[in-house]
Amino acid sequence: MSNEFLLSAIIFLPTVGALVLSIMDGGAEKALRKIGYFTTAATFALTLVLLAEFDSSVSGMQMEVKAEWIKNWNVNYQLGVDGISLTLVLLTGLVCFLAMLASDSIKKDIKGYLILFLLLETGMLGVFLSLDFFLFYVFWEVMLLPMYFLIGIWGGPRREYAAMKFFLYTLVGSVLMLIALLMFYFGSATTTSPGSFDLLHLARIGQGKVPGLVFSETLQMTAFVLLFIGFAIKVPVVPFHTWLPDAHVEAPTPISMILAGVLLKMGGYGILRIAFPICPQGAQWASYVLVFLGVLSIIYGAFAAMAQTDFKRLVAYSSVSHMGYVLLGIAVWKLSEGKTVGAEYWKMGMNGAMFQMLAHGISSAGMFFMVGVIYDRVHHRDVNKFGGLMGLMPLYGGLAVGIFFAGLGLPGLCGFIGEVFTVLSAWNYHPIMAIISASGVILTAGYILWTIQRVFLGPEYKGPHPEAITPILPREAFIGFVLLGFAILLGVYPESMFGLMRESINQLVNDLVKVDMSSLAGVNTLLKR
Amino acid sequence: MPFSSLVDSLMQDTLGVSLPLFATELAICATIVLLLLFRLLNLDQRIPGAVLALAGSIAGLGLAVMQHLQYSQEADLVGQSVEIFTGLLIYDQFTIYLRIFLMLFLVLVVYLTMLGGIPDREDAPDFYVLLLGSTLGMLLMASANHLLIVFLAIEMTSVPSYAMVGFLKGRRQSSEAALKYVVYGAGAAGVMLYGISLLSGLLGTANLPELAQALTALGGADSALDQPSLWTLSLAILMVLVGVAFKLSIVPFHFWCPDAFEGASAEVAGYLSVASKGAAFALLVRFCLAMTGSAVPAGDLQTVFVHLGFGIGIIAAISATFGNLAAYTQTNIKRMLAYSTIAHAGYMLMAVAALLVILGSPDAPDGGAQRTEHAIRAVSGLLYYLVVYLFMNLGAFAIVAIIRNQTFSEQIEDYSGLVRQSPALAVCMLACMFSLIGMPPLGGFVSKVMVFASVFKSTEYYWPMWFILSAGVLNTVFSLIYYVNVLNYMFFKPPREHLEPVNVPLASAYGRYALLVTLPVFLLGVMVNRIDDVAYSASASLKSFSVPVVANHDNADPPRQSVRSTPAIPAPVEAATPVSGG
Amino acid sequence: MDPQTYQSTGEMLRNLLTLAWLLPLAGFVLEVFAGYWSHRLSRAAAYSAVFCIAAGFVCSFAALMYWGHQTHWSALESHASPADHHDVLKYFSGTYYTLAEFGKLRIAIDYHIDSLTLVMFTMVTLIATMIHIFAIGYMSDELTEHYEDHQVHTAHGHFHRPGRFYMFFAYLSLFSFSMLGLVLAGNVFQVFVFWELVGVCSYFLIGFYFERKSASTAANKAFIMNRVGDFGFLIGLMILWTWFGTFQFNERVESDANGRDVVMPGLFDMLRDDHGNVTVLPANDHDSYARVFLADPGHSGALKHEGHKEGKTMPYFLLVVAGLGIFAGCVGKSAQFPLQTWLPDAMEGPTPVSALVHSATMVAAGVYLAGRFYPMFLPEVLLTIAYVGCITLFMAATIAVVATDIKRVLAYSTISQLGYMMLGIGVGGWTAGLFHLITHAFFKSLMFLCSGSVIHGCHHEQEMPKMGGLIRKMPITAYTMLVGVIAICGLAIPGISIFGIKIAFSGYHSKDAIIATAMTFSQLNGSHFLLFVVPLLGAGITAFYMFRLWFYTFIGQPRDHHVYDHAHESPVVMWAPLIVLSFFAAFVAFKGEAGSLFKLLLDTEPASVAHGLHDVGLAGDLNFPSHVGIEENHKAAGLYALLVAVMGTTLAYLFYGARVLNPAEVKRQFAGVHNFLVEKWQFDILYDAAFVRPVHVIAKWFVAFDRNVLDGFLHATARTAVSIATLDRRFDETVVDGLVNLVGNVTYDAGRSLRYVQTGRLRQYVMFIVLGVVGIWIVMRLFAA
Amino acid sequence: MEGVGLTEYLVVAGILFVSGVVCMATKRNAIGVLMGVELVLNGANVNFVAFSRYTKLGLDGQVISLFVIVLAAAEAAVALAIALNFYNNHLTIDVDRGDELKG
Repeated sequence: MSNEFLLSAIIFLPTVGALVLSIMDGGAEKALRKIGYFTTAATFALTLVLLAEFDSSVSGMQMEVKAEWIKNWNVNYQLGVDGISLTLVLLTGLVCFLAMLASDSIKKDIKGYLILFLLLETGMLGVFLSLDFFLFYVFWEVMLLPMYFLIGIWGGPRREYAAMKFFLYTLVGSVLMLIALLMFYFGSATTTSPGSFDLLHLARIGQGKVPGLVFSETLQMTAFVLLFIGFAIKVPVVPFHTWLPDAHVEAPTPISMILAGVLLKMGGYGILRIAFPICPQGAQWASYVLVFLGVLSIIYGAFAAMAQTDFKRLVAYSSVSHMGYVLLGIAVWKLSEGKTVGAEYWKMGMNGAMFQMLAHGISSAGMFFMVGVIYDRVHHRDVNKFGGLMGLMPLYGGLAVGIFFAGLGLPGLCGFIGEVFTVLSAWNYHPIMAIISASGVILTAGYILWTIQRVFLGPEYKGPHPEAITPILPREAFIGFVLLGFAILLGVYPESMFGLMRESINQLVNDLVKVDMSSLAGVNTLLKR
Repeated sequence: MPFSSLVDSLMQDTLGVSLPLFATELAICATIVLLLLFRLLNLDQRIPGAVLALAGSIAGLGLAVMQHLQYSQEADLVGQSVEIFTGLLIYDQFTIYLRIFLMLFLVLVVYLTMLGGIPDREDAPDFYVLLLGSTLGMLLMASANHLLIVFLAIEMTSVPSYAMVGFLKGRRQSSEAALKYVVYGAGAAGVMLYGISLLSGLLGTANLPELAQALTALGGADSALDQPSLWTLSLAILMVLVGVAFKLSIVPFHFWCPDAFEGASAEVAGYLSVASKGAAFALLVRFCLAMTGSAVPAGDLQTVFVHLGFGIGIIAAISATFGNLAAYTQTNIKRMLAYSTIAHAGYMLMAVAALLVILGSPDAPDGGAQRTEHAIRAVSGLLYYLVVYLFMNLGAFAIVAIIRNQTFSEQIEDYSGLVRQSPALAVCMLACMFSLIGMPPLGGFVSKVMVFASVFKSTEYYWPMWFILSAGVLNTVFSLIYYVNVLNYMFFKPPREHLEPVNVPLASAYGRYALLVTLPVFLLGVMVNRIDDVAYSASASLKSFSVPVVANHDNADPPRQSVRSTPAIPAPVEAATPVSGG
Repeated sequence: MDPQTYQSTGEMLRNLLTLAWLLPLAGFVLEVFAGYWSHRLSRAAAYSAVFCIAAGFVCSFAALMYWGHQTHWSALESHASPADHHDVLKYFSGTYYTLAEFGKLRIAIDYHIDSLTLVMFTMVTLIATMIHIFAIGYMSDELTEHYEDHQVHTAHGHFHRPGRFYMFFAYLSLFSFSMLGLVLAGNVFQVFVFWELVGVCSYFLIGFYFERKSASTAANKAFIMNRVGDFGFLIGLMILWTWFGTFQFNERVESDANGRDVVMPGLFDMLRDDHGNVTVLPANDHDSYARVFLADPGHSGALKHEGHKEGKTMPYFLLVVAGLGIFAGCVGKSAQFPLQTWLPDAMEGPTPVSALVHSATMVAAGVYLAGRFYPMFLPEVLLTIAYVGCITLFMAATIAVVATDIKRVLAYSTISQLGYMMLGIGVGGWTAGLFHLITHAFFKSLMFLCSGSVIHGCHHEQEMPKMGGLIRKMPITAYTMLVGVIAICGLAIPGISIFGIKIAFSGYHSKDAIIATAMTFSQLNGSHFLLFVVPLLGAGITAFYMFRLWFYTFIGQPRDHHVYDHAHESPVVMWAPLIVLSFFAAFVAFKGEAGSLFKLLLDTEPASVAHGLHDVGLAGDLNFPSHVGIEENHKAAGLYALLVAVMGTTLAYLFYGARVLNPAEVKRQFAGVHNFLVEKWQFDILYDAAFVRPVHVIAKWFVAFDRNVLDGFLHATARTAVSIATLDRRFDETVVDGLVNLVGNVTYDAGRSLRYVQTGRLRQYVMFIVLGVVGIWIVMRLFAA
Repeated sequence: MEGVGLTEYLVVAGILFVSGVVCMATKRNAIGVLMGVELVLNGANVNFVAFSRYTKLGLDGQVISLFVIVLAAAEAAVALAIALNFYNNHLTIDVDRGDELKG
């Protein structure tokens, strides 16, 4: 398949699946699920084709597609993929396929569920592949609608509140992004050429590569703050995170797998793709605050997780803590007297952050799936009322402990690489912050081991209807093995992912380092002391 | 000028020039007359009034579309505007755009009422006479060029609608609503008329294009008129705007709207909410452009227009916020949609505010070369918003009407569990609601982005417009709550027992109608270019933009408009040779 | 050695050791799924594990022999000081694959083989093989479908579960893989990776009986304690990474992309020049603190410091912090003071685990790392290591005296011996410390296995007061235990040396070396005399409690007839390893310093590291003993140690062995000696417990100190953490969530209040028209004026 | 005195307008309110005629006033019909009683 159709095919294949489903009648549950499996599997296969055709030595965009959409506003249907977005597209393909397999636990009106599921997948893939800010924004919101209904209709007891809260938070974020979008559009308009939404062009302007046209410092700072808040809600960074535990607790298992596996990565991806390249001065000015928020998220998330009694809420807060590393890794941009110091450590931080996103995608999707497996059996999630699962369900126990240890950051599994690389790169930025973030290692070990002890170890099962505890089904075991396998692969041989993303991220860092930061030096030193 | 030559020049002008351009309105008049005749000769047993009305409105739509095609064929006609009926009306692409808008809407409403069956067989002709009469008034509003026509058109629109609101004679609520509506309307009309009288008196002319010259003569050259008369002038302008604000249900003058909508039937409420707003906005744009005129106002008049623009912006923000907040606690769906129309009127008024600020403010960024371009962009955003608004609102009201016909209830709680009974209808309502919020894949988002973009551009002309923009953006978030609340009931709650189920399969007449109305909401979200071009050329052809901006001191010629002189009264048609160029 | 043979030996060694390293991993993968391909009751898993580790031992021993043959056993010729044989390149290093690359920064999985690695490989694989064989017997009662666990009381009586025989061997294989990986590691990052892997294996093994609450809590405690150490380790890593830019130990020549060979400087080469000294620029005006000179990493090796002032400098205190950080990791892993409370609790795990993990290998990893990382430590750090070792050895020894559980005694003795090793390294005796590590591994694992066979014999009875006179029932165990006890106490027959070899077991030589080094160190710098007195005293206490243990369990009348009647000798599969280990425990350090083991270790001692620091330390000039200095004091130190050991032994014999004296009553007579031990205490005369009580009090004080101060600190932090967490959760729910709900409610109330504006009364509406117009008009006037 | 000028007419028109508005706001009887409307419209008429006489508005003013008269009639007719319908349903034309629609 010629590659300019490949990207569009990847994005819209799920939509085609959804259309096919909408035509079929709701009764034939078996056939509906088969089509669901087939579509997600085909999309995942297409992403693998994309991987095969992707040339990892090129740092710029590949397979670019640009077609005119709205003439008067210079909006184009522009797609492209590079190191950063390729890895996330692969992750999306994988997690969606596994979540579809895990969707057998959904029983009521399958047809609506599958249609919304596939639309959600289209939204996510669209966000990762679009290079036009307007198109990015449209896919960003398209992903919002199905998510709202998936939580709202198939969720737990407090689903309306959780769905509404999720919708409100994300809408506030995206409205702020809208203002930034307008700022860039009108900022990039000159008397001769109309404003543009093309992210690459905007990035060149932001980095002062376009002669005669540059974003003023104030514009960069305000735009960065707006964009950061919009993306921080998605990451989630601590002050904006309260929607995550509710959304996770109420969402059905496959949806919370996707929510944790892919949706949280949109925030990080947005910061990497839009906020940093287009507003380098804004990014540098706010880097201190970003690092602080990152570290705060790590510690806050860990403490909050320790205090939870609801198993899913605990894993949700662990996601907040793990995503804190991502923000930390991205923001370690040290500047003194206008020159970047230790750019190599910043590259390491960025690569570590990207890897942490992938690793967290796999480990947290795994953790939620494991919680889901036991929830589908005993229908309660009180951590203190479990126990002895290792004895009753040995294979499930083994897989779950393996995945929880991946979450804990055990070497040889995926969590370790992301965490340690970001922490190692933080020292160059600010030693005290690095030490605090390193202490996160102890807290994480604390609450995860305590959870494992309360849930898996111990003599017998203390919770309600113990007779429902049956050994793990082959389907569930398959999902567990795939996730654990990827966790080990990424842990033992991270080069597989680093190789793909290294060129693009180093290119991004080199571009940002070249941006003249002299005017900012004053503000920065003021802020630091 | 002997009387006979005056008469025959008048006849020549009306027959030769004006009538052919007045084709759509003529078709509507003919239908009205036929309806009344059929009623008189009680022929309506054989041809029901609805079919006749539908035929008439389709004819009108056809004529309007033909005029549009005629315009887009001959390139030189682009931007040409002809004053018909000796200057009372003006005929340009803007008028054609609104004619198509109104006629399309009329066709859809008539078709809806045929399905809905509000006017039963024997008083159908009366209902359609009122309906078409009101639409005729709106067509006049869209092409008003004289203060008399302004007042006449508004009255012609309002009076039939008073009757339509009270059409369900038996119901207490509709009679109460009608009474409130008529008294409020009359009061507002009175105030407006008094304003018009003061305005025409002070400026000495009632012809819209000449208002600008009179104004610049009056204020600009700091002539004898001292400060107090300038203030009476602004009071007069305000009073005139009251009439328009009443039609738009803008905050201080919106009181009639919730009660009238709740009292009236869903079809009439839908009609009022969309059509009158469209025509009123057209009138407001013409009135504002008439006042600012093509020249960049000089002297202290500038501050008046910028402040007027900013004032309108503040009112727009207030009405948007008021509309959104008040809609929170509503239990009746029509009342909620009434507040939603108030909110959307607020959003659209922001575009007008931006227009005024862009045209009026002295310190334009990069020397004002782009000023007309931005003004045109603001108006075209408004026009695009109107089209999307038509389908959104009509879709919502149509679904309310369809459900009312089955469950006889308009309470939001009674909508629970709709998705299980008729999923197609629920999905259509979902599309309308999310478009009203402004979610991207749907038309509402594109239109909102256009309006916010023009308001954003106006912030560069006059920085306080930031408050308006942030209010608009904030309101988008507020509006989420009550729209999604309706969807909560529809999708999440189980169906209520005491109501027999709503079954409107996609294949039924109602289902097809709902689909017909909601499909464009999707299309307008994706295929934006078609309508956007038409809206752009329509707004570019507005009189003040097309007249050469001579007086403009840095004489930046408008980018695309052909320079053309307006035919003086009563020059015969062939004399109006368009001087094409530029 | 010409480069060509160097290349081939390097290849050969790498393959052999990699094979030895990866075999247990293959075993682990095989055994984890043993439940499927083999029946739960079959010993197939055990046999595969034993085969893998035995093959590993054969490979590593072959590698050792091959290495010796290639270097013509040059290491073993006697030579004055290690400095002069520097010319022979003594290590082989290379990379398996790169983990990640960021510009010049590179993290990889690579290997570093020198004689220390070979010795450690052989020791670990040998001991592991023995313990695997022993475990087949010891864990045989897991081979049932319904294993009854006495210590777990569920609702309905004792807890029944199917046996988990194969899982135990899977964990053991995984542990051996990680331990060997740690020893083979070529950079400190890879050490950190396997550091935590070893930690997780100990977590699984301690928590093997995961039904028991105490076992899972102990496992958690062990892992979290290790993680606290790792936190320090991570900080050390961070500093090294930021200032040195590399993790490699030694320099390595790599051919980069386009064929040119690039010198990849290791950590040691950057810090120390060819002669091993560190150049420190004293704190001058423009800089508040002293800075250490580092060779420029990009620079070619040859042109290091000679006159070259160019190259980075880093703050002195930061390098000290880095050293302390890495040492913190060692403290966490080797259960030194203050992170030692987890080791006694780790006895919850089955005895083979205690033998392999918590005595011989894992806990020794801390000492191994301290040894491997030795060149990076500055004098201040070495001094801290010494003092920590000193405190640990004394405290653990006193507590061991009081412990009644046989495994706890051995646990505290392990901590004490580790203290010795740390002290050895701290005072500059690099070879002495590691020498003791090797010997200790043998006799301590021997003693643990003996205690295991005793416990197995007495049906899981661990309390010594219930044992006694078991020598008659379990002669082999008793005598092998005796060999171990003699080795650890360092007893020997002075003066007589049959054809030049002193009659003494390995413990004597290694402990002797440490005490000699400590003696010379305290002579050289007088203010640290304690570093000699305390270990000497410790040697005595060690002898006392070891023989007390031996007499308690094996000699005299049985104290509990029920236990005595049931006691029986363990099967052959258990006592065979005991015999082998006792042989090694006795003769591994054959001929002491002159022996091959000591020489092998001496070969890899970092060149003249100790005196490279002489005028470097800020805390006064510490001069470290040179080998020659130690040689002279060796004889005297040996005599002192022997004297003290003999005293301890006789005391233990008198109280517990011959029981000729009633310990409680006789102890009162020897109040003098004990007074010396507990001088702080006001000695109130209570007839029988006069001197036992003070010792108990100190021990209990230590135990109490452990339990409430340290554990308390741990629980306090946990409690504060939980309270912060609940506060955090409440804060999270009220403030942050509250804020959101507040905004929601405010808008909702605003909405409701707006309803009242719409009164529904027509006249009020009409009034609003005019009021509206006039109002706006007035506002405009005010606004415009 | 030079007779009646433009301002006097405006004053009369103003009085008419104000009284009309006050009547609309205070009258509780629907018919009274409609009378108020008439007063307002006629006030505007007086204005128009005065302006056409005294300013260069010319004939337009008078044409407008003619139209206003016609429209006033039409409006009154419809308003009275609605008031009648209101009476049929509420048996009163007291405007304050019609407040079922509120909130």
